[in-house]
Amino acid sequence: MNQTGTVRQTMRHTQLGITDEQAVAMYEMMMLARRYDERSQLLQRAGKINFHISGITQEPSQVAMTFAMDRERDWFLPYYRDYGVVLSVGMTVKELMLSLFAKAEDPNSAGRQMPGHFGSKRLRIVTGSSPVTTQVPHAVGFALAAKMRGEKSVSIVSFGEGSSNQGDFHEGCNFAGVHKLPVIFICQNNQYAISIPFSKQSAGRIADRAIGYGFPGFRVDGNDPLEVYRVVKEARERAEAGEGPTLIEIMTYRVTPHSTSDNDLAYRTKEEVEEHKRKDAIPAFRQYLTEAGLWSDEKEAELQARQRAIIDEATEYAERAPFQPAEESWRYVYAEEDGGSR
Amino acid sequence: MNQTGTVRQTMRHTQLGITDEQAVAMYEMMMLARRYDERSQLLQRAGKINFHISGITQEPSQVAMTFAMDRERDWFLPYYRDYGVVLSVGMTVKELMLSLFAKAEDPNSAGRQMPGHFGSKRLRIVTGSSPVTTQVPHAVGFALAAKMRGEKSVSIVSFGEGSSNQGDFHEGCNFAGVHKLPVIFICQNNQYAISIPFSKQSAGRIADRAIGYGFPGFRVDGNDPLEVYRVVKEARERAEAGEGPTLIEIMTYRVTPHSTSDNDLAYRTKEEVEEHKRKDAIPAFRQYLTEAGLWSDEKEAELQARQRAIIDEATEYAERAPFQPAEESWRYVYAEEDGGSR
Amino acid sequence: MPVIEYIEAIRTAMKEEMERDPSVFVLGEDIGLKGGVFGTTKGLQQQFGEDRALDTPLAESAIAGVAIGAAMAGMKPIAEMQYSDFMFPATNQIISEAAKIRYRSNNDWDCPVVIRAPIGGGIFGGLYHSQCPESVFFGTPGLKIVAPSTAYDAKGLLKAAIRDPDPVIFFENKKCYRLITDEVPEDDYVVPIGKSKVMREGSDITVIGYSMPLHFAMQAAEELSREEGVEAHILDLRTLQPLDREGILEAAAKTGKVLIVHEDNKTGGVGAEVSAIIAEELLYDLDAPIRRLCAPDVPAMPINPPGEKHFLLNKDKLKAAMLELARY
Amino acid sequence: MPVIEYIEAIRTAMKEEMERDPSVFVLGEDIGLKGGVFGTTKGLQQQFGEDRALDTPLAESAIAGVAIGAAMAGMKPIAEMQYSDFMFPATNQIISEAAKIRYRSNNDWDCPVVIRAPIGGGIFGGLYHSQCPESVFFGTPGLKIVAPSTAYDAKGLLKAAIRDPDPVIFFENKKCYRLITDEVPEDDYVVPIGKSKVMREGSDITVIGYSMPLHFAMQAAEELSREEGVEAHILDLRTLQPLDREGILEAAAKTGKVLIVHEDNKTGGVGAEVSAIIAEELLYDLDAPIRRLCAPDVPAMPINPPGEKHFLLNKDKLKAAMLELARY
Ligand SMILES: Cc1ncc(C[n+]2csc(CCOP(=O)(O)OP(=O)(O)O)c2C)c(N)n1
Ligand SMILES: Cc1ncc(C[n+]2csc(CCOP(=O)(O)OP(=O)(O)O)c2C)c(N)n1
Ligand SMILES: [Mg+2]
Ligand SMILES: [Mg+2]
Repeated sequence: MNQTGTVRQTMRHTQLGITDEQAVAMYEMMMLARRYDERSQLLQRAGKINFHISGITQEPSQVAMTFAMDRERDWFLPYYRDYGVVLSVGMTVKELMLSLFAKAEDPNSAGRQMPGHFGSKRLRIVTGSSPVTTQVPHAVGFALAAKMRGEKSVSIVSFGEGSSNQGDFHEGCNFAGVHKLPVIFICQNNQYAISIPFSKQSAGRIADRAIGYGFPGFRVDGNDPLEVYRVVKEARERAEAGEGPTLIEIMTYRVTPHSTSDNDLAYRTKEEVEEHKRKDAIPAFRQYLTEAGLWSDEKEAELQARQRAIIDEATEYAERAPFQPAEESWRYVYAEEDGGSR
Repeated sequence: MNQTGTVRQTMRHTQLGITDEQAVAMYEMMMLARRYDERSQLLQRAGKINFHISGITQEPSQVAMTFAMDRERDWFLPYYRDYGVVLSVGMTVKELMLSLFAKAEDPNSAGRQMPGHFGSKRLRIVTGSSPVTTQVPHAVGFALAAKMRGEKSVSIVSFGEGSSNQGDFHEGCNFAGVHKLPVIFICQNNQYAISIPFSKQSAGRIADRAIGYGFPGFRVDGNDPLEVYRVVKEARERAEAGEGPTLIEIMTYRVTPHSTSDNDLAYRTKEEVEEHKRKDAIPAFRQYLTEAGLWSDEKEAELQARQRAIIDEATEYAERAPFQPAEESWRYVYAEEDGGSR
Repeated sequence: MPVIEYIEAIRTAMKEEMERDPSVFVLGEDIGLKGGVFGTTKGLQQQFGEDRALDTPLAESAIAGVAIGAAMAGMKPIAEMQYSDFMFPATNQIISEAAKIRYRSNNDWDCPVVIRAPIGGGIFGGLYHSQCPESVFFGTPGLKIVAPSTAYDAKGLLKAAIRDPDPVIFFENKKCYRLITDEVPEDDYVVPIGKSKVMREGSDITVIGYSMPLHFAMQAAEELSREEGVEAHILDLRTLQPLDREGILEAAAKTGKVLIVHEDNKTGGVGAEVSAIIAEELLYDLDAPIRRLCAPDVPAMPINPPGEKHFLLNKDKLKAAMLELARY
Repeated sequence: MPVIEYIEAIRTAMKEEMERDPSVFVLGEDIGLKGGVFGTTKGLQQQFGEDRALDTPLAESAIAGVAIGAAMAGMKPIAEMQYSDFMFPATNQIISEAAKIRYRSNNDWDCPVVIRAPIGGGIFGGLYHSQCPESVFFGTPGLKIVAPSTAYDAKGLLKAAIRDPDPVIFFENKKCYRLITDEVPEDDYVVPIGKSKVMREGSDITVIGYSMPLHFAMQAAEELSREEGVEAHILDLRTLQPLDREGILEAAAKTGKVLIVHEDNKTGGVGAEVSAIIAEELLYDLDAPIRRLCAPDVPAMPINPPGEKHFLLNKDKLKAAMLELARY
């Protein structure tokens, strides 16, 4: 025990089994996702890229939920705002930038897909598409495979609250419930599906749907990343113990427009957005770390400089990187022997 | 008040606002559905028809739920076991027999569809298909139309517990919940979906799913038709009052094989089936009426004779009736000016 | 006659039909205050209220299924699929239900629903915001399918679709929305479903197609006329289901040399049927093999600019194919 | 060589592949104790346990979607759709996901799933237990589609499908299940995907098709040979996607007179593509227009016997069409 031992024991993260180093790493990851996102917005406004879809305000909970998983063994099925997830799993800013610029070296799709469409077998990030919610049954399939092979992997899948109204949500959850599969369903309820407020998406609480599938459902405040960590960690433990799935509804708020193509003031007020911006979890988490003696203004300055350098370098690299040559565009329709177009 | 007034006032049906005549009519209707069904089974075994799908044990609750509706105004979206529903709405045994024999005069489809695929605009019975659960969003569409036009009609839709695991159940319920539409969702939980027992269909209770959609859900004993009546009646009142949908899970048991093509002893025991046969609600309801002074052995004998005659006549008629001529088979692909095949 | 944008023509058709008939209403994702992600339904909620310009939950099978139910109840719903790429969750409702309601009930019930879905690429939408799903629905009798290439046809065909007693899929081309403008009457008219239109008269080669690629064909035809003296006869199918057999055969017979174009991938596309109709009826009038110029047989177009460009048809690709055919 | 039923061939292929490879498993509705509604999976749960012959909830999108997930995780799932009529709820998973996983990830991920679905009528199944949905999936690159007509091919193609690294739809014909029997080796073999097969050599007319109608063609061919001295050349496509272009062109060139047959309705069917390929490549070798004999363009077949008979192909309809073509 060192000097600060007693202090730390009273800290929430310690109680949750998070080491100081991990707590700091979580903060750095939240910040990295935020800075990457801000840079992407700038690049879009500058006309360097066509399109960006933002995860701002959702990163703290994304990072927390990912840290609660086993990043060596588990399967990740993120959705398009999950920069906090994929960065935490090991995707680099450079890789994200290559995707943003749709360049050949992008590991997600070689610049074939929109940004935000993640995938990396190496990182156990499952390739995703645009039609929402199709990934939910996939996550159940990964969990089924894990169970059949006796592996201890758990799959975790994200989707928005709007997307939870697709049939695939229902069919996937019900399947997982019947077979008690090791899967965690994460609904990131950011109150809007493009222009549609939650009140016009559903008259119930998403978390309550778990009752009808016979497994636990929880609603948790997305601005409290440690609480998100706790709930996901417990869900993972249940999954690993063979106790089946969990549905977690993370309450958050989308402070950006839906994407760079959206004008959100057509359907909500600036005041409403500003109010939620004030609840941003990142400064609060920094404050928490500072009070725990784990963070300081100097560290913050160093971090900002370090992350800016990473992002600058990644941006430059990606901007200059080549596109996939047009002739390569028709490869991989099928496995390579007979692959490509006919 | 007549002499038996006091006795009747203590009777459950009277408390529910069901007149004596209606109570008797309900019984007769249950019996008619049962007898029609038994005859269909015989006809199939005799090789006179190819296929029958039975509703036996589910008729008492089907009749009760239909009597709880407004049969002049409401919309009915039955599923393939709902003989009790369509007879209560006004379809005749002859019409059902014409459908069973796939004859041209069948009002449901002119003998194009399988038996059990109901539809009659005149009777406000909405045409149904075989892929399960597609009728759930349709019922919501009827309710939406009623609301938009300011009509007091309510739509009521049936489906099995297996079918409640289709995406369309979820999407339809959620839509109705958001817009508080006048629709009643009836899950006839007969414990099996072909060979799959309920425990392998879902780990939750179907009724509980309503919670996640923000409207009430009830589980009710299908062998207690008066209780079914009460719950549906109240749901209808809420719907008409603009209070939105209700989900009702009617607990019952399929005592027949799934259809005449199924051998149920491949997946369940005779004992299990026999045990449930003993709980049949029809004798119990007869007993109830007898105790209420509304029924007697003579009436029963008269009823049996009357219904046998109806069924005999319908069978003979349908057996002799012509098929739709082959040349007519391609009509009504589109509205008639350019209808038929190209 | 005022010249308006293709998207404006679609909006106007809806607006006018909603004014004309109280049973017409629009439903879909973000179609209310936002006016749709492309702005196609802009102003409708303001004019007609929340009920008749109904924002729905994010669930395409319900959008189609609820619309089908309402249509059976006597309403005239226009269901918007945000992108045609996202209409696949509604396939079962469209193919098993809408297409078969009249037939299965022996004409007792009908289903006058319109399903609008934007098709086509060229907007850097990538795999899932660019698809042409015509082939998925084309082989299903009971459905009608239209795919206008001009603002005039967009308005006239949408009005015809709304008034049609049967289910109609309206494939509008999102690249056309603001790129294509033409003269559109202010008064009421319909373009009949099932009738193709000669876009350009010519005697050397026949180009048959629908939607956006026809504009490339028109541009190429003008250049070929000027530069090579080649006169292309261009037929806009306008309706894909039912195809206008007579129109197709007449156009093919006109020159004896046929090029079929569409942005949907080649194998199994509408062009195969057009070719098969000609091969069945007109074989001896042909002076060249029937050609098809379509998107490659890959799952969908990539988002990166070289990939997208390589995938899409354009004037130059059309011109080369047309010239080659003329010289055959 | 033992002569076995078509259905037995399918069952045996699954059984042998499950014995060979522990990552192969079957999932679907009623496939366990009941052995499937047709008995196709009978005995598999007894032999391999509940996990590897997995009864699922009644939800086709989940059956496909969970199988796709498991396939990406390295398993080899065989997903059974109880009837092909009921696979439409899974369209989005099949078209948006299975077909595009390899392409969209630039070959990082793959999806070796098999989707089995019984097609075809003639069993008094009516509108929704008789359909041929080939055209819905045919136009989607990234999928492979096979449709065997014999027990030999059923076993060999199913094995090939299970071992294939890409998604394969296996359209088995339910009318063939017990009607079609032929010699099937007891030892391991595969029928390669993408290769057609000449079922009968002939020099007068060419019949190209797949699945059940080919048996009518074979019967008609024997009669025409005996009665009219007409010798039909019959090609079984076996694989619909990718089509065997060389096989098709060779068979068409053989006689110069082509009849294409399938039970799926005519417009937009696989036959249109076959015809278009021939019209594109072989126009000058043809001695007659390319004909197609298919189901009529109605939503689906009626259940009443005259309607069903009127709808379905049979030996006599084939014979008449073949003779007419021979005499052309
Ligand atoms: C099946 C389908 N329909 C429509 C869309 C278009 N779309 C993309 S994102 C989106 C809203 C999603 O809202 P939500 O699920 O709440 O996630 P959020 O964007 O708010 O994080 C819509 C309608 C789509 N991608 N897929
Ligand atoms: C989409 C779809 N998949 C499969 C089937 C085949 N099928 C017909 S009935 C049935 C079981 C239905 O079970 P349930 O919903 O519980 O109703 P029940 O028959 O028990 O009344 C199945 C699988 C179908 N009709 N539709
Ligand atoms: Mg949201
Ligand atoms: Mg059941």
